[in-house]
Amino acid sequence: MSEFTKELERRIDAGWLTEPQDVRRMLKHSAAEGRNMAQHIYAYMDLWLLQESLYPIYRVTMGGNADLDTLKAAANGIIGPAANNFRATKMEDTTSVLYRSITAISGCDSLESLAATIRVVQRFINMMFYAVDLAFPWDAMCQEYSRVMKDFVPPHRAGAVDVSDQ
Amino acid sequence: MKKLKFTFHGKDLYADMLTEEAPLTCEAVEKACPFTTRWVHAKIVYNEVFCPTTIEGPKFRENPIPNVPGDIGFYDLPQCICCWHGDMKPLGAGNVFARFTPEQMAAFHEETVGMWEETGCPVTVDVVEEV
Amino acid sequence: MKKLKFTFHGKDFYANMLTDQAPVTCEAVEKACPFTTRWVHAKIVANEIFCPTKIEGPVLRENPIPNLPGDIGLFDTPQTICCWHGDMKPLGSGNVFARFTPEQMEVFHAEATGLWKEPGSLVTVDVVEEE
Amino acid sequence: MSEITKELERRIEAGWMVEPQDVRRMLKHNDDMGRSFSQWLYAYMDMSQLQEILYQHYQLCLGGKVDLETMKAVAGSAMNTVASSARSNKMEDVMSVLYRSAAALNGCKDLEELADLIRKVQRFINMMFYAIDLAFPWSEVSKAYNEIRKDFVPPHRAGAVDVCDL
Repeated sequence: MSEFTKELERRIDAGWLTEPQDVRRMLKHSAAEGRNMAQHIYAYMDLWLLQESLYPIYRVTMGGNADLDTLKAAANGIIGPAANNFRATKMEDTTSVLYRSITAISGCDSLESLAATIRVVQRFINMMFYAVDLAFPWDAMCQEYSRVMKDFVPPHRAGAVDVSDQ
Repeated sequence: MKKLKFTFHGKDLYADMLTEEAPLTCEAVEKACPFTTRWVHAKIVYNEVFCPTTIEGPKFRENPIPNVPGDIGFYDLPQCICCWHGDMKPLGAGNVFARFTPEQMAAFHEETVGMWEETGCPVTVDVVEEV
Repeated sequence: MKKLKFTFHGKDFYANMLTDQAPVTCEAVEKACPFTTRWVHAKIVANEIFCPTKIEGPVLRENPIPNLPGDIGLFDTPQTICCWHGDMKPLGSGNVFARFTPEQMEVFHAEATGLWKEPGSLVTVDVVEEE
Repeated sequence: MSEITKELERRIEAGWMVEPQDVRRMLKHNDDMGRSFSQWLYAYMDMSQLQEILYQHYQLCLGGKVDLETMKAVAGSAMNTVASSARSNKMEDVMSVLYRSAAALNGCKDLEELADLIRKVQRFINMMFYAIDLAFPWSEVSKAYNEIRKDFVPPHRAGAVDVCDL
């Protein structure tokens, strides 16, 4: 097991039941301007992006009849921009892991080692996704949203025409 | 000098186009103008508004400099024009192709500072010669 | 008959493992057991809760059938065990590897309905032989 | 211009200033159980995710040094993943467009054609992303979030230890 994989396994175990520090870093960020809900949603969204998009590449890699360099480029093409977003969200551990995973992915010499590397990065992202999920007050927010939506009219609804859905 | 013109709230607001630093981007923006779209407020950065466009600009950023108040950038993903019109913590470096003078920014800021509460306001974008 | 055992709130809850319909998945689940994790409530589907796991199940779903109340499935993307424990509109079809009997589901449901307001509560998962 | 790209252009034009019907379909769905906030968020996340991923694949195709069949598999897999979520969010037009676009990828004979189709789908998803963004009362719900957070303690925070960030 490579040093990088060992680190990710350790981080997955540590973040399994106890909230990783990156979550608290993110929650503090942008709090002053009252934009922390958007901050929380965008962090959740960036983790969802990685979770949902790395998995299809992992499965194509597992399929075994795809081009190694193309898959590396596709995976790193997803991880790079996401790492930038986490820099902006102040999730510095996640940013560091993602930038180093680009190097690890570039160093894979077979579809098998690429699949293993993508998989361990994805499992780290899974852990972070649920850590950010558990830090969100879903029940209270759902109630507040439903209350606010009662008299909210989106700016682009005027003139909209529906085909019948009945 | 070419100017980027935003018309909304019944007013015309201007910024200077940076035709030397970002010639290809300015050309692509001018080619797509005039068009009407909507202001969307940035969700995290303060004093930033952007509007979706159908501009097909250069694939690689021509003038990728860290954004400061007054900058106007074009993002090929998601094809939008971003305006930073007051004090803010920038998130990254957009492809800056126009800039407000301090006076232009003050006028623009006054019209947009309430946009967080007024999402989706229609705006017409055009490129005009300095009058 | 092998049983999937959830221990939370100081009580034990059981479901029947579907070793003939999903042998490889059941084996992978048993191999990872016992482990402690947290319940996360589904965000859209009512009466669905899931818990993150480290199970390395089959990459291709062994028993991908539309989920019904009582089904228990393994999702390989986020490596979670999902339990549908009451009336609900299913979102898709998970890899179903265990199922509550009506009696088992009733007692599980009574304990699980409150979890929407109590996310993250600890649960220990195990596989045991029927006494 | 193929039939699917013509349809994509028409849908982009139509959804440009006026809210597409799929947004209203999605907002109505799951309203009865008070989970419409999560419904809105997951639809918003799916659009954001696919928009970012397809743009990276588009850039790789423009680069010209990737394997055509592997890029079709990777881009098609990304579209299919979100198509099935769109089905469960009741965004039936998005589902239909994505499944047909994923199929149309197979007909592209070179990277240039593939880049063009991926770009069109990405722009359609981009339009949907903003349509869903505008249907959310950001200002009001952000205030509610800040109120709720004041006395919300995440379940996994107990025992968390921070390294010093100052």
